[in-house]
Amino acid sequence: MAPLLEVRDLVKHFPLDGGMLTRLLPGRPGRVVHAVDGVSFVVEPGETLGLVGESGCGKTTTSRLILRAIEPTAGRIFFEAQEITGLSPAELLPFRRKAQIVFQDPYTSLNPRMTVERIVGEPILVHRLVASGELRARVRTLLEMVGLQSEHAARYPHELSGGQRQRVGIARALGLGPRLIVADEAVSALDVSVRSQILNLMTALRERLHLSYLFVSHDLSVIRFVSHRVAVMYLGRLAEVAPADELFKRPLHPYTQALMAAIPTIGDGRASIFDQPERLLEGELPNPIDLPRGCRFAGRCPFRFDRCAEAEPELKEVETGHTVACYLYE
Amino acid sequence: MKSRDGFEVINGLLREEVNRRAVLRALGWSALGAAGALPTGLPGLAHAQAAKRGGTIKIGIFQNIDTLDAHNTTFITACAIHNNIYNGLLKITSPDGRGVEFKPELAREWEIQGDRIHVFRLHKGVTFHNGDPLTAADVKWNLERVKDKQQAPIHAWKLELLEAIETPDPHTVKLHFTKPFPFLRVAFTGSTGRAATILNPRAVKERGKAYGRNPVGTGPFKFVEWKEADYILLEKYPNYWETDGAGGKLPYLDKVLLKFIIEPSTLVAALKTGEVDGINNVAPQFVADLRRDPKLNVFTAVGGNWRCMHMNIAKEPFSDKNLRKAVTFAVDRKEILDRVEFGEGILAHGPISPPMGGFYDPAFETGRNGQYYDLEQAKALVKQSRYAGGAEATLLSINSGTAPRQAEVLQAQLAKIGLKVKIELADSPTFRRRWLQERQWDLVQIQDLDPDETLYPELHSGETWNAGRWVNKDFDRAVEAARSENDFRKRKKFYQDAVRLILEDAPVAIMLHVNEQKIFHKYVKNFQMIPANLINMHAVWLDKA
Amino acid sequence: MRTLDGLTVESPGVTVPTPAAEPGAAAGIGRWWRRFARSKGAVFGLAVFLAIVVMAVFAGVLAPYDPLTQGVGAPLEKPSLAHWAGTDSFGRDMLSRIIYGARIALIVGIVAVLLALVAGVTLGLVAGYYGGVLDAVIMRVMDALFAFPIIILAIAMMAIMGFGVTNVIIAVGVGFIAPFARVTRGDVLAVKEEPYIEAARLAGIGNLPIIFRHVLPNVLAPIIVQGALRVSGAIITEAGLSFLGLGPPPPTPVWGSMIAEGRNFIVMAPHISTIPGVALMLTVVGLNLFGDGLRDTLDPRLRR
Amino acid sequence: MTEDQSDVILEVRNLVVEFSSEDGPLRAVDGVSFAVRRGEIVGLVGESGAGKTLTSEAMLRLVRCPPGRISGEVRFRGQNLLALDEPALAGIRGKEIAMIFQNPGASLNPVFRVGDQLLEAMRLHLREPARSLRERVGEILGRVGIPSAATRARDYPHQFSGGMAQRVMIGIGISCVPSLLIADEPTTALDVTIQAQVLALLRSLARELGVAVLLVSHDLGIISQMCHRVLVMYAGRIVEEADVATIFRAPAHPYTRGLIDCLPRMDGSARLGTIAGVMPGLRSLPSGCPFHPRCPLAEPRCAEEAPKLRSAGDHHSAACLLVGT
Amino acid sequence: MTRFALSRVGQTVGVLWIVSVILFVLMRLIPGDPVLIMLGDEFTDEAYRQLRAQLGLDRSLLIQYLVWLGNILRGEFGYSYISHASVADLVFQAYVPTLWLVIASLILGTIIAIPSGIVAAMRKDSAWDYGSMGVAIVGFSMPSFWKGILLIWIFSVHLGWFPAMGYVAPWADFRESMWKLVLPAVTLGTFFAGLVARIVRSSLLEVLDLDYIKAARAKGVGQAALVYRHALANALIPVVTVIGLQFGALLGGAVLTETVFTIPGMGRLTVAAITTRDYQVVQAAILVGVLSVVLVNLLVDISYAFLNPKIRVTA
Repeated sequence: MAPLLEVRDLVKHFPLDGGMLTRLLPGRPGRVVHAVDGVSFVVEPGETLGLVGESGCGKTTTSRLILRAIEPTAGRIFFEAQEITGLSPAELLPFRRKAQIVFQDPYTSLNPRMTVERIVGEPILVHRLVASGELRARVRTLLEMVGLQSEHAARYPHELSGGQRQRVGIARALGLGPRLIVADEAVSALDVSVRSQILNLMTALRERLHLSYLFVSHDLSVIRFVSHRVAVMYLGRLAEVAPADELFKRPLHPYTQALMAAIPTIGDGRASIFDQPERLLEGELPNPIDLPRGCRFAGRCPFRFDRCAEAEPELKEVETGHTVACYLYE
Repeated sequence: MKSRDGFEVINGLLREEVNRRAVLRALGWSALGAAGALPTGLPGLAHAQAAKRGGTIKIGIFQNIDTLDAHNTTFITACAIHNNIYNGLLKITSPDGRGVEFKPELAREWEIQGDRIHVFRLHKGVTFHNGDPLTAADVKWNLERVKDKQQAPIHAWKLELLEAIETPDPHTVKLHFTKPFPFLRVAFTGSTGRAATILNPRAVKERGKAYGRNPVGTGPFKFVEWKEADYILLEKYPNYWETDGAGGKLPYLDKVLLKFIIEPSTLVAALKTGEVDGINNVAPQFVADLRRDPKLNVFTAVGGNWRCMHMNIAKEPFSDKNLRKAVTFAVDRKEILDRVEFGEGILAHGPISPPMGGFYDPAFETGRNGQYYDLEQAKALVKQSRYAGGAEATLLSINSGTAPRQAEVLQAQLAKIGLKVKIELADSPTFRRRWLQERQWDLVQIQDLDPDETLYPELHSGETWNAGRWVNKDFDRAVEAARSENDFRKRKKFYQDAVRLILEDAPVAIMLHVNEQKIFHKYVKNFQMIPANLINMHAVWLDKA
Repeated sequence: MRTLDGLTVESPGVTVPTPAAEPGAAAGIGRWWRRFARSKGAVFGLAVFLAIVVMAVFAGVLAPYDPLTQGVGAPLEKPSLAHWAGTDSFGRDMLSRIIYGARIALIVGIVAVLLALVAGVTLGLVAGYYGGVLDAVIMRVMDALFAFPIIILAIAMMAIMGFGVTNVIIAVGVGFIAPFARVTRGDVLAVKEEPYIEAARLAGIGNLPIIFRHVLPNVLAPIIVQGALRVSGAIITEAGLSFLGLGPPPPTPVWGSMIAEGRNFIVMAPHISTIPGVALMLTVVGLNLFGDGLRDTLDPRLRR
Repeated sequence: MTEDQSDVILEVRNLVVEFSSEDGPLRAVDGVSFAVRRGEIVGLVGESGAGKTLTSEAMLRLVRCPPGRISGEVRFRGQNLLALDEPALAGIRGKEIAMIFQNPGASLNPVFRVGDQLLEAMRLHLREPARSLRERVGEILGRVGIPSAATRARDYPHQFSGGMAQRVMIGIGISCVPSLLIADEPTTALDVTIQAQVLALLRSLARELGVAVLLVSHDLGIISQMCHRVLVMYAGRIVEEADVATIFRAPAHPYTRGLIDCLPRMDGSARLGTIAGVMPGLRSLPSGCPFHPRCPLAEPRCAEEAPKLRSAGDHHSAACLLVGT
Repeated sequence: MTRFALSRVGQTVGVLWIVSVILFVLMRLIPGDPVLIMLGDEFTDEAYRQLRAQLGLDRSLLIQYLVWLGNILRGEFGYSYISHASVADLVFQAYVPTLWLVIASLILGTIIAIPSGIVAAMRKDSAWDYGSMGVAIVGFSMPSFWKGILLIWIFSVHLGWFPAMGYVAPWADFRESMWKLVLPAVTLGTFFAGLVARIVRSSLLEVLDLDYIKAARAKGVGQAALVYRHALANALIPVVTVIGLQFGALLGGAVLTETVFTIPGMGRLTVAAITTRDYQVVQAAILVGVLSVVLVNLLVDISYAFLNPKIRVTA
């Protein structure tokens, strides 16, 4: 069975902005931000792929690239075996129905001047999925599916709580009958008690509707909870991809290991991870404009050796389904 | 020759004289022969009080001017300033502050041989501000410059009839004309006439285009500086040739500062605060108050003008003579004088104003011989016209001065005879275009100078300025005859015929003769009112501590 | 394909209570009003604005005399019982002229601003939304337009089109396009980045519907505020034009023209310029305070 | 208890923060009482809107009044901070009680150099020659882990990453060696690895300098790893207080229990616990126990009686009618 | 910083070019032409055609534009059609008084606006706030010509405190110059002050609400230092932009103020030239006026960048 989504060598470089005159200045080659720098992965039908990484690692850019919200600098994207890179906006319409997004911030992802009914109904109308007379019923159904009542249909976003808004966002995405939902930090802005409601809802929806998720998050515990497989991203590249259980049991990449070590889990109140600074990662993310040669992580890596500075390690499968981009495993 | 001289739009005496041409008047006042032998000294110095010398006078001028090249200005206010810098072969004087006379200025003698040869004998010892002596050659050079369309495109027509210039000796100029030229006395004044204003040839040649900002003349004051839109500063020329009655040197003043103040309320404020010593015209709203001010002398005189409203005969509805006549009766001149000019002027019943001396028909004073206000008759005439049920008309007006106010009054007055008037305002260039080129108006407000120079170009058929397209062959013949007739009595007859024809056919509604004002603080002494809009500082002095 | 219909997804939790305030549209206005009413200035501004509107709408009923009829009183009469605001130099009733003047002031102000708003907002939307060369070209033209002092631009426009209320409106309107375009573009740039715009795009909604349904409603509040503040600017600009002799032709009762005309009567009859001047000032003050109130309550980013 | 009492450096009694609104006064913080002892790290945990931040800011009167109104007592060294005049309070702020905020990037004044902002804090409170203070700037910046501190002191805030800016804020906070540092969600805006660095720094500094910390956070994991004692807030009240081991092992209040259940476990259990609904808004606080509409154990009396904190064991109290019965 | 400045300069050049096009087209759209004025009373159709040809006004608009643009770029502004004076001289002479007026109004306005804006913000909703903001609104609610005329009649004619009109160059007689500048600067400056005071107030209020002010308070910074050191430094950054943007409005306001007070400046020159269709003068005067507006905006942008370390240090 073909993967639902396949991404090959996706690259996105953002040019640093400058006026017309500055571009004419001699001796200034166009500097770029290496937001995504050669990323490949697949998402299978019914699967949740967790994409985890810290801010600035390119995970959000990746999610936008997949949806053709921004144009990749290089690389190809296949959806249901059809290449979608290079399609015109009109040709993209069928794809738009099948791949939808849920955003991080429930406060800004809903048009504040529209009622819930219009927010949810508009995409359905645009794609002419139902006769306009049936729209109302369809919207009600969708709202019920995400745990809202029909009375919410007439409300404006600011009259809803954060969790309710995120439900509306999910309903909007579901309205088109998608196969893939890109959830971009979809629960990061929510409070703990609400977050668990939404996570439960999303898992339930996935099972019932046989959806696939590309679940983008910085929060490892959330990723752990929702994902079948997890891809760890660092500075525009994938560091490690593995089934969730496997990854959390046996993280291979030093970055993954450090990431996990840094998570404050509920302990027994005696020993604190913060009392062992030697276990914590040093330094900060390097500037994605002037990247060091070799492994991007080498500068912060406790295990770095000579080779790391020479060339960028490629993702290699070290066990079935578990790939890692690190020279330690070659 | 097509003389369009003496033409003036209403903004003229509305004290905003953009582009107005000069004053020309009182042709009938002095007989030709009288001109020759007048004394050159300035009048009025036989006062008890001796003149104090020195000081600077500041005069608020209501309008910016264009240039100090006298041969190329189109602004009448400029002429008033020029007259302090230059002399002409002739000058305008006014013995009583009301009427005007034309007298020789730089010419010691002015002799007319036959009807086409004028001989001017120049004063000796006259020098330009740069020291050059004045000679007949200079005069010749100046007249030739004016005659040259390239150099003085605006006034060249005035000397079109000038055939030859002889300079038999350094102080004699002999001019040959192709026809009798009664207009000469007007054209040759140093102020508004401009055709024989004498510029320094060397300065003109040296300075080229910049001359208009660096004039050199023979007048009582020499040019010092000109700050655009701000002021012009003149300074006493110590070697000025004229003397006062007692043989004292002129002028008395050290400096004359002409300050341009175009906002009427500020002009009055500046006069009241003493920031200027005098002003050269004012919005009529202020005059009554200024007259009451004990610190001020207000000189006013009716100008040689007639304010009127032309009707477009080429178009409906004023192709109808009865309607035109109705309009002339519907205009309540008294109301216009009171509401628009606040009494500053007199009612006009015909085109010739009372100061016009010999041309003026006293019977007009009663109104019954000319146009006058009679609403009942106006209504009756409307009934006889094709527009008994009412008509609509556009009134074209310039947007400055009191013109819009007059338009408002006219609108209300004409409404009483069922004429619905729409007022259209325009600034000066647009006004001229609409009026003269496009001719898309029914009524237009004009202020004209006296008839000798306006009747012909404005009402003679086919003339450019006859924008209302009135055609009357008898009228044409009358004004044509008057133009080349030196004999005053015959000219008067021709003009009276012309006026009669105007009144009969009513191409124009005549309304007012308006005042011009000069207002000075009382310490400004010996100012001579010459109602040709002149502000001569030749003999003025300041009685200040 | 699986249908969504008929599926029930377990609602987590028993019910999903909604947060505290649940105002409908009407309650929204009520709340807005309570916020608005907290500022005395804003309420005063609104009152003045409403008074002007009432004067404008019911001028025919309120004005004691015909504003154009000359000689309803003696000329230049001081305020009296018969003529509350005196008479002008043609004996017209000043109060009636001021009441009718409100109508013209409002028409000039509102129509000019609407004109500028429609043009400016359209340009700003296009520039901000599409960006790139289009943006650069539009905005440079706007910069150029903006660099012309409005009064100079208006003088030139009036000279081109001739004098009249309509032309004053067009002249002032053109002068105000650039500020609207700038404000709109700035807000569009911000709104364009909002996730709900991206959501719409990713739902396959076209650019035009996005611009009109999603972008425009969300940039409208500051534009309305800007509009309210500009109305007064338009009225003042008209007054300036009248002063330079470029106002609507007489006998149209326009406040600016009345002040300008009255300035020559400052000695004879000061009330002729003072009374319309005060009317104009009150209106402008009112509109500004009202605009401030609107800004404080409508435009959350500027809320203080 | 008496020894404990002597150790108390700050005691909050019945703190109330109200806001006037169109609908009458809204109580955002409702009768909060607690104490902080020397050198201890106290966690204040709760979801957004619980009143954590207001509580911490009200203690130093940083809440804008009006529209706010603060009442109750905040006793610090025998003085009631809420009764002090502004200059006296300013002398305590930053010197005795320092505070760091959630958004480190926005907490530094963008137009002043970072070093100067640190220097300003010391100049306000320390009577030392400017020169020695200036030297201390580099020292402190180095101590909070800013590489090449002397050079960085001359940089502007926008040249600092969030993590670095928060280190600067911590540096400013400890520059006068206060007795208490209030840290309001200090790492919420930061990435996990940076968060770990900053928290580790905070913990080590607190221990080293003997500074007590009131750590405000919504993250139970952070609270668990950082604090000695925990206060759980809900709808403007403290609903449970216990030492850190107790609260996670044996939470007494149903809300605390629910919160812990909501957390995804790293062991990958299939379903998350949830708490139904959302925290009530200030305008629609329910009667009785504010948690009762969401409480799985709610009884009719919960809607009538507002529970006070009551003992649920050693150094453990909870505001629930069901506790101890 | 350099990059930023360069790109702004590039934009400015583009704007100026567009300005020249708008200006030229606008002027030629106005009915009536200088020929009508120049001919004065000597109007005949033939003379009209002749003079038009002489001035090159009969050529196509594009050619006329290119000729003009070429001349301007070579620094040749030509001679006035009406007064025959050098356009460059006219414009330069008029520029100085206007500049003085605008600068004096800017300074006066700023001196009034900043303290009253601060007071209003500090005592928000107090009588101080209402009072100063009320005065501020009145300041820009009066049509400036009317304000000017009232000032003249009250302070010059009736009280005799200040001169009613005129302009004296400051280097000619400084005292007199300043004395004469008082009323015009008050007229224009109060308009400007009203605007700026309101912006100072709202900007300051906005800044006072920001996190770093709270953080500074938490550090123990006293109220005065908080406002004057921490808040004001930031609040004035947008005010600088507004002041720059208002430069254009001030130039526009100068048109009326100059007319009322008889100041021989750009406004009077421009209006007079428009009413005589003196294309050469209008085009040069407006171009120079707009050029100054654009340059001031450029300077403000750059100084904004300078005041704001975020742009200064990174860009």
